[in-house]
Order: sequence, then structure tokens, then C-alpha cells
Amino acid sequence: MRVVVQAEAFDAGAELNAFSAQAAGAGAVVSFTGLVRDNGGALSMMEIEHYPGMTEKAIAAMMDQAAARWALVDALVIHRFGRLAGADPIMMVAVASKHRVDAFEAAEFLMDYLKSRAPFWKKEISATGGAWVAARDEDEAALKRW
Amino acid sequence: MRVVVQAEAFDAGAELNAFSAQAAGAGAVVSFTGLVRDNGGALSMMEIEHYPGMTEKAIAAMMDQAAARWALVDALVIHRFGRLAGADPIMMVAVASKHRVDAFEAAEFLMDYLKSRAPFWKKEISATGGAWVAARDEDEAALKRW
Amino acid sequence: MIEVIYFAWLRERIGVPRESLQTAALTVADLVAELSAREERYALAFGDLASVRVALDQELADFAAPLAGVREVAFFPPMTGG
Amino acid sequence: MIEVIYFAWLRERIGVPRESLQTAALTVADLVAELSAREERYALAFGDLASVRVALDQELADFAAPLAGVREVAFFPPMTGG
Repeated sequence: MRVVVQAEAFDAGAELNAFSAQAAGAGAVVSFTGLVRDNGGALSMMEIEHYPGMTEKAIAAMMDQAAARWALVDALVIHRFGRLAGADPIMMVAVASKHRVDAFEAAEFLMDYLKSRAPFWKKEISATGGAWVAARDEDEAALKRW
Repeated sequence: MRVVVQAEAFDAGAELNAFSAQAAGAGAVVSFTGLVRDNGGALSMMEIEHYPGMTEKAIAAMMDQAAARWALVDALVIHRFGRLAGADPIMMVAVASKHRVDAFEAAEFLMDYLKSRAPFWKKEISATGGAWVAARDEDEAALKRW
Repeated sequence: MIEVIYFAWLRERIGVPRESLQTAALTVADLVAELSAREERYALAFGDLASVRVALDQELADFAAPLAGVREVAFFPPMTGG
Repeated sequence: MIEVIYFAWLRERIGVPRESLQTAALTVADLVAELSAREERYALAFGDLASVRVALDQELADFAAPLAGVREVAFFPPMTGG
């Protein structure tokens, strides 16, 4: 299992291929890629702040929980911080397992926890300034199902 | 939305990147890749039979249902047939949407339907012969939640 | 004449991937009964109908479905895609 | 001395990303009250505690948590990762 927290851009497709290639015995790989939403053609930028040290630990703890709960072959989380341009991947989760249900559920679990329990804060930068993205009630509620 | 049914191998990572790049306005991309399970190091092969004509129609109908039910930006299904070598991707589903819940649910819906309602039949080829993969009760049961 | 197509182990047991048949069968169930009565290999293939699925003109159907107007009947085991 | 770190709009309102503080506060809630009484910018940042989260030595905690033995307190808005 691997956690990567970095400022640099990453290639989601290349990461997916490398992850699948080394996931021996896996029959199912689920990936999630979060993109900067391009709002109606307007060039959008995003600034992501994080809590160095806590971020990696918090994500590793989530992965340990997922591994205890589902039969996983492997899992990967990549999350960027700093300034991101429109349509750049912000983050990705990949989960490999023997059967699809484990891979889907573990990926959703990791996403729900990353959204609300990993110390990242997004700020949307537009021509008129920056605005911190507000946490959504649905995201907090999503944790209740696990 | 695109359905591809082909004998040729495909590059899941390259497909994911191309799919994400053209999914304007999407904030979430979920992919599922099905791999030939490598059973304990033994070189496994798989032969997939399908029903040309019906396959494409059945998958397109599933995608229409998914698009009617969730707010999707785009969806892609690639499924191979013929002889596949161990660890080759068998198929992939990719779904792009504004928010992650739609992308995850639509991808799971498509996978559940592809498993049990798209006319493909898998045969596992080993040194001692071939065996048709039996449909699993769990796969049929999985359809009930939709 | 109706086109009948077989897949996977149904194709293997019946020995041909497809055939054009003359039939008076009114429903899929009638056709299955007619074929099973005709030759052992059909009786063997259709022995357990719980493991057989049918499509009429490339749409999933059931054994009670009428054959009137149908050009293509396909028999196959439960699908195992994905 | 305790290290206090602020993120996102808490950092912006308080005006510094981190500071070392001398405090007699026994709990997180005490520390928040002490800071809010000290200067307007803290009172502003901590005005709505429903929108503030806290971590003690990089583990999520709540406002009733004791500060004994804690080296690093972080205040931040609800997280928006993913």
C-alpha cells in the first residue's frame, strides 16, 4: 500500500497501469480520479493547503482500516497540494482485489474518508479572488454508512 | 458515451487519460478494470465468447439506463473477446460525473449488469483443458439492488 | 425458417454454432421440446433449463415467449461478462 | 510552551500559520477561550466553533480534550480533501 502526497502533477493513467501490473492475483481494479472542475469554460485554478505530517498518517490509517475490512490485494492514494490548474487531476485512489465488490467498497470508503477526514483544504481561485471550498453536509453524512 | 467490443488488447491507463481529458465539467472519474486473475503464478489463459450484434446493443442499453438514472458527464465500456493471456485487462468501465457518488454508483451498476446481462461467456484455459466459468449467485443477486 | 444460435457449452454440446430450422413451435419452450425430442445432443444441452438463457432477435426473453415474427433465437448459459 | 498551528481561513483570520504559546489552559476549549479573550482576531476566527476542527499531536480530537503532554495543537475548518 502506498500513500503519496505531493505538489507535482501526476499521470493517472500511468499510475493505474503500474498499480494494476504489480497487483498479483487481482481480478478487479477500481480507480477514482478527482479533477479540478472546469466551470463552464472559465479557467479555474485551485489552491490546496494540507497539514504535512498529519496528512500521510491520516491516510495511512484509513488504508489500514480499509485493508482490515475488505479483502484487498493492494491500495494506492495520491493527493496533490499547492496550486493546480483546471482539469488537472487533484488526487486518485486505486484499489485492487480479487472480486469487484471489495474493490468498489474499499475505494468508496477511502474517498469518503479522504473527503472529510484527511487534512486538506481547497480554495478556488477565480479572476475575482479566492474562496475556501465549504465542506458539504452530504460528505459528512456519507461517513455514516461505514 | 462509447461501447467498444474488440479482440485486441487495450491500454487501460491510456483509455482512462483520454476519457478524463474529454469529460468537460467532470470532477470525478471512476474506472473499473477487470483482469485475468493470475492464479498463484500459474500462467492462466482465458477464452471469451460473445454474441456479436447483441453485445453492443445490450451494453448501449445499460449505458442509457445509467445515464437516465445518474447525472453523468460521460461513460465508456471496453470489453474484449477471444483469447486473453494472464494479467491482461479483460474489460474496463469508466464513468465521469460532477460528483463522486454518481460516478461510483453508475460504474457499479454497469459492472453488475455487464457481469450478468451482457452476452459474454468466459472459459478458463489451463494445461489440463478448458472450463466454462460458472455464473455466481452473488452476481445475479447484485442486480436486485438497482 | 428460423435461425438458431448456440453459445458456450450449449454450442459445444449441440456441436454447431448456428443452424437454420423449420419449426412449427409457437413458443421458445415448444422449440426446446421439439429439438430435445429430435436428437440426444439437444436433450443433453437442454437437460437443465435453469442453466439456459434465451434471446429473441438479440433481446433477452423467457421460455414462454412466442416465436411469431422472430428471425433469430439464441440459447446460452448464464452470462459471465465483466 | 505549546505549538499552535492554523490552516485555511483560520490561518488567514489569525494572520500567522503557527505560533509557540505559553498557556495555562487545561483543555482545547480553555485554550480557545484564552486566545479569544486575548485578541479580536482570535475571537473572530473562533467565533463559530461548529466550523472549527482540532487535532492534538496530529490526531483529530475534540474541544473537551486535555492539553496535558500535548506538543502540537492544530485548528482548521472542516476538511475538504478528495
